[in-house]
Amino acid sequence: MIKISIQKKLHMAGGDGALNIDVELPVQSFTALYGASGAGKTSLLRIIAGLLQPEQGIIEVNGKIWLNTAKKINLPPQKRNIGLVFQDYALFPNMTVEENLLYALPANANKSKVQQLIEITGLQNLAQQKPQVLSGGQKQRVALARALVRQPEILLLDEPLSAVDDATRINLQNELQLIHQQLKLTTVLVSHHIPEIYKLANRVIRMDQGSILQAGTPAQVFGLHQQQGKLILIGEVLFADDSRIEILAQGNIIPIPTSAQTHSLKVGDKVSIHAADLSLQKLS
Amino acid sequence: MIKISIQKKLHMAGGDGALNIDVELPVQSFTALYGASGAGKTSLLRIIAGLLQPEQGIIEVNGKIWLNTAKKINLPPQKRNIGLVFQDYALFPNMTVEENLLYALPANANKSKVQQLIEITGLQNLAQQKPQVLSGGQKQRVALARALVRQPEILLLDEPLSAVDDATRINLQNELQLIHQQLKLTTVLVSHHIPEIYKLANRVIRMDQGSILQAGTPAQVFGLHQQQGKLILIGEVLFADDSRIEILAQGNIIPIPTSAQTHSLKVGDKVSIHAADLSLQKLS
Amino acid sequence: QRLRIAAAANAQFVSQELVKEFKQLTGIEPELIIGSSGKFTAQIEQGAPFDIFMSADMKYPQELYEKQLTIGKPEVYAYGTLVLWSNTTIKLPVNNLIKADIRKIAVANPKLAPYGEATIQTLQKLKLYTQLQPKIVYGESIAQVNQYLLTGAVDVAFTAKSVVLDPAQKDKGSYTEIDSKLYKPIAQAVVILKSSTGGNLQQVKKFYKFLFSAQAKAIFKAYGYK
Amino acid sequence: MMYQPLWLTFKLALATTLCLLLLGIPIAAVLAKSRSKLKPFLEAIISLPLVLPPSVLGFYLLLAFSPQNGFGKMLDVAFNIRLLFSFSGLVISSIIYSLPFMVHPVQAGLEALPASLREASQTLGKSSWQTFIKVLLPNIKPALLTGIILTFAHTLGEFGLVLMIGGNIPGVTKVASIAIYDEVESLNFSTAHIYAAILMVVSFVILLTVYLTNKRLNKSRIAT
Amino acid sequence: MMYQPLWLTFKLALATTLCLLLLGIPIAAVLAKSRSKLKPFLEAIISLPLVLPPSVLGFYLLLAFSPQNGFGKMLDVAFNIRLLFSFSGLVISSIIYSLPFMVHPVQAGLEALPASLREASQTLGKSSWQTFIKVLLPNIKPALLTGIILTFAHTLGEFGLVLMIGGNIPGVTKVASIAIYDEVESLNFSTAHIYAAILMVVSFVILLTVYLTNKRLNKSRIAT
Ligand SMILES: Nc1ncnc2c1ncn2[C@@H]1O[C@H](COP(=O)(O)OP(=O)(O)OP(=O)(O)O)[C@@H](O)[C@H]1O
Ligand SMILES: Nc1ncnc2c1ncn2[C@@H]1O[C@H](COP(=O)(O)OP(=O)(O)OP(=O)(O)O)[C@@H](O)[C@H]1O
Ligand code: MOO
Ligand SMILES: [Mg+2]
Ligand SMILES: [Mg+2]
Repeated sequence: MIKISIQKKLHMAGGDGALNIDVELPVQSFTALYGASGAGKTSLLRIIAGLLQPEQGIIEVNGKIWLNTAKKINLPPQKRNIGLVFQDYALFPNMTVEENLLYALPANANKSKVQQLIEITGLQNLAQQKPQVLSGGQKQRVALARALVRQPEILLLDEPLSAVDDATRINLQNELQLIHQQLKLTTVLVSHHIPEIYKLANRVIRMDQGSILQAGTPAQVFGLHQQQGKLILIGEVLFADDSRIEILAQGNIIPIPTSAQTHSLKVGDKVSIHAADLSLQKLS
Repeated sequence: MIKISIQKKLHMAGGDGALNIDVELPVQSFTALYGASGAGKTSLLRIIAGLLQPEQGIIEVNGKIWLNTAKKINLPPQKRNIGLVFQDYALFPNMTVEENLLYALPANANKSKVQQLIEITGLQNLAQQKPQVLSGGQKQRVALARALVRQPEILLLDEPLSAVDDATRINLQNELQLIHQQLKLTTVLVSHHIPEIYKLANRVIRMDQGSILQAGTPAQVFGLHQQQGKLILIGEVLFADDSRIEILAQGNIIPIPTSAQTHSLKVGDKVSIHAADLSLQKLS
Repeated sequence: QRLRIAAAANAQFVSQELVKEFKQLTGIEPELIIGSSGKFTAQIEQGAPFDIFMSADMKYPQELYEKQLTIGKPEVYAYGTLVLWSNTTIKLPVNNLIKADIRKIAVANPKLAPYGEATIQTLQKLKLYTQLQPKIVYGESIAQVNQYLLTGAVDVAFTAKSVVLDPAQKDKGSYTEIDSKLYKPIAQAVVILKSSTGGNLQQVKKFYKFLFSAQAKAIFKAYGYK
Repeated sequence: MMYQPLWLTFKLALATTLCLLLLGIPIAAVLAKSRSKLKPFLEAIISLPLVLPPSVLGFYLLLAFSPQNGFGKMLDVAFNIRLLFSFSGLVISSIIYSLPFMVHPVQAGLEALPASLREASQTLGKSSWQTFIKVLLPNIKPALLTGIILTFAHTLGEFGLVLMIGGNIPGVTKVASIAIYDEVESLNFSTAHIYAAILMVVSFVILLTVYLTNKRLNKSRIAT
Repeated sequence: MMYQPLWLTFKLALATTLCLLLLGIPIAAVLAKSRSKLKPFLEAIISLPLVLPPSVLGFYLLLAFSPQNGFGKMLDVAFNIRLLFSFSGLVISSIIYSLPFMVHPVQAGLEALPASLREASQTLGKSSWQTFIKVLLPNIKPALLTGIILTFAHTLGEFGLVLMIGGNIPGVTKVASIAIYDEVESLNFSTAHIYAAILMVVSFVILLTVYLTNKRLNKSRIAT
């Protein structure tokens, strides 16, 4: 169990604010941090990692105390057993992929760990490359592998997938899921992407202005669930004449015959589209 | 009529490439440039503005020749009657909003033009402010107003709305539409946002790797039109058991009772959801 | 424009006294610029705006005269005396310089300063030069040599008698006069420079004349010149 | 009398800074805009006074200014101007000596401005000159300030060059750095102390101003 | 004989550069990391030699090194070391004189590194020392190169300080910049020409290297 209870003054966009967090993360849970830009997500990760000092608070990880401001305990980042994947990856440009991983290896540890992680993340062919020549997705894998070399108790991921294209994103999500399960990690992921959170996390913490707004399963927090067998989309009228109305709804242009009921709709009106009679078809 | 026919070598991500464009823009048309990052959209705007020189080509605007490499004609940006709104707005930090607009006024022109544009763009209360204190949306309006002071023949907009939040975006789109019509401009807009293009543009040019892939109306180019009265969404299976299947489709989680037909679907499968029986309801 | 006198560094204190006296007599206050004779000669050849050049020897003024940069021939205004100045109160014979507790000896640059040239002649005559060479540091002129001694940078310095006789330096250390047979006589000559042909040639000539007057002679004598 | 060298130093620094404003800004503008292959050569030439011994520069200026040689002779014959041992000569050599201290910050400031500012002004129909005066210059004020302050301070510290081509003439070329040297040689250590302390304090205050300003503006740096 | 001053100058520049590598890098590291209010004061002190007249610095060093006064006396009595008129004395004063030329580029290079590199190393369990040696330093090579080259070149150009505390001793303290001065004042212009030309060419080539490298690396700047 990881207990976090901290307070930290932050310089927020609209004047000074404070980060005020009180949560417990179960061991081997996969928690997503969600919230608007500036909500304090990165700050929270940095406080857990020991890179940022809260004014007041306690962090306790599986019985060990990492931080207790009252008792003046504050382990430096080096002594906290965490793996942090930075948003910009922070790979060391002077080292090859393999050297990046070897650097992370504790002095007397077995080098086979590095080989193993290179294989898990599929980096065999890139091991001797410098980070500059890697694509975004490849860099992300190296950063992940490097963070795992120390066998961390907590894996912290700061928007690791925001810079990659859709196809890569799906791939990396799958890998992340696999690694989280295989290595029995406790993972905290910052993400802006609701589908991603649904897919990966079993808990979401929704933050706003430094505070926790909501916490629970993705379904509880986002409530995107539609009624069973029904679908409601929100859209805007793009075109309307006597015979048909075109609605723009989430990237689709949906033409609907004009009825007596919808006769009065004008371009720019906001509407909800209700669909019943849903059927599914598998795409190959 | 604006004729553009140019070739320009570009340093593309995957080695050297070339911009190879041949289009005509009708007077008072609203054209959108759409395409992946690095496709050459900004480069094309800069070539029209005279900020970038193509190796070869012709630009002819309403009978006047702006560029003809064969005849060694190349009007400098100053002599091309264009209004360019930069992605970063490029407001002059040392001048107030009003001064930014006054700076754009030709030497002997009437100052009432500036007052008029300040009113059209609703900047009356901000006229004496420096750009630093403005919000993204406000900056965008100033940039737009400034670009219009010279009464340009062509208005070029480079992703002007990518930095503003959704509410502001809708507002500015409406303003843009109004101004385009009122001032009878020929407008070229770079945008990544398909609904925006549908809303504003009557023509789309879809670019890839420096070439035109497709050109036509938004409907022709994007083909997002659904069949009348029907709706097909593409999604991914998030959950599946004997009783229900949950599909994640464009931000919605849609639960559908499991049927014999859908029994074999697994988490991660891609599916299409078909809906019929659509009805509309106006939102207040 | 004021009368400008370029005076060799050995004469820096005596010429201050001369200027004071001259001002009392005539009301004219010349400006004094101090440096090595060699450096002044180089500067004058490049057109430096000095009116009178009081050198530390005959050679440099003669060179300027031959290049037709002077009005009239150089004339000797005084004969200088070389002394060995030390930091301590004990008078030091030159021969003692070889002792180990004398670590640094300051000498004016013989290329630029006649007193430096005279020093080297002395040491060579005494067959001490090769032996003392590792201890010698060179000053740009007699002035820098004095500075090195008074800041304690060196233990002893070869300088002009006129320096150690200056009232301000009198009780600082002690000095030994060098036997005048050991070096060529330091015949210090003065010339009026052509670059002075502005409006004040009258004043220039007045000062030049004053240098050879009885009052000036007395002052030179007080400062140990012959 | 005692304050004459300080006043002269101040006058020299002021004249040099003013001249370098007029000369350095255009040079910086050209360098900032240039994409030429010759740019590194020009930059190296402008930085030369930063690393060249003052005695080397002094020697070449001596030759150039000497009324016996080409340029100096021409000046002497045609205009009756002699630059050696004159205040104007010091100003000219200080301009050369302090050139990099004006050009570097201004060039860095101009290069740091987003290209879109210049381009926006162009698309608004404004000439390069209008763009430079009304848009670019007003937006590099911290860099200009750094350039002005450093040029001024660096000229206060000029010594070797003045020693070689100044001739130590009171009220004309005997600046404070030379006066210190002179006072030390005349064994007036107490006067030397006063000059040295004044120069030390002034230099320190000037640098502190630059660093405090730069910290506040969080912009351009002093050197490199 | 003629090449002795040049060789001495080269030796002095080399020794100074090596010492400043050891001294300047830690200072730059401390300044780059510091968020202290005292930082601008420290920066101003380190930049002082950039603007202080060499005669002021020289005067104070003369007093400090003199075996009659405090520090110099202590060295003399305790270790039998005299810094005045010695090569070691020149090295020490060159270190002070060229300090900003090493500290500024290295500090700028360190400050330009993304903070995440240091933090990543920390979260990987590495000490500050390991982080500095294995991660930070190897990633500011262009800045280090600039610092080394500028320090070297600037020491080649030292003049006023050596004039005041060197004593012009052939083979010990008579460096090339002093030799030129000497030859010019002795009216041996032809010898002066040779020295000056060599120093000029060497300085120019060094600066050109910096600018060509910097252009290629498109990074750190020479001054400001
Ligand atoms: N060391 C600090 N001290 C005080 N305030 C800070 C500190 N670091 C960041 N802040 C402020 O805290 C606020 C929250 O920043 P944070 O980076 O945690 O947001 P975020 O939720 O990660 O946003 P984003 O989604 O944009 O990354 C910001 O307003 C920021 O300016
Ligand atoms: N002056 C130039 N000369 C040669 N190539 C250039 C020049 N300017 C940009 N490029 C290259 O041209 C390519 C297209 O760039 P451009 O900025 O036009 O893309 P874009 O379509 O606007 O992309 P984005 O959506 O990211 O803004 C890029 O690979 C860029 O590196
Ligand atoms: O007075 Mo001199 O010219 O230094 O020997
Ligand atoms: Mg963040
Ligand atoms: Mg673009």
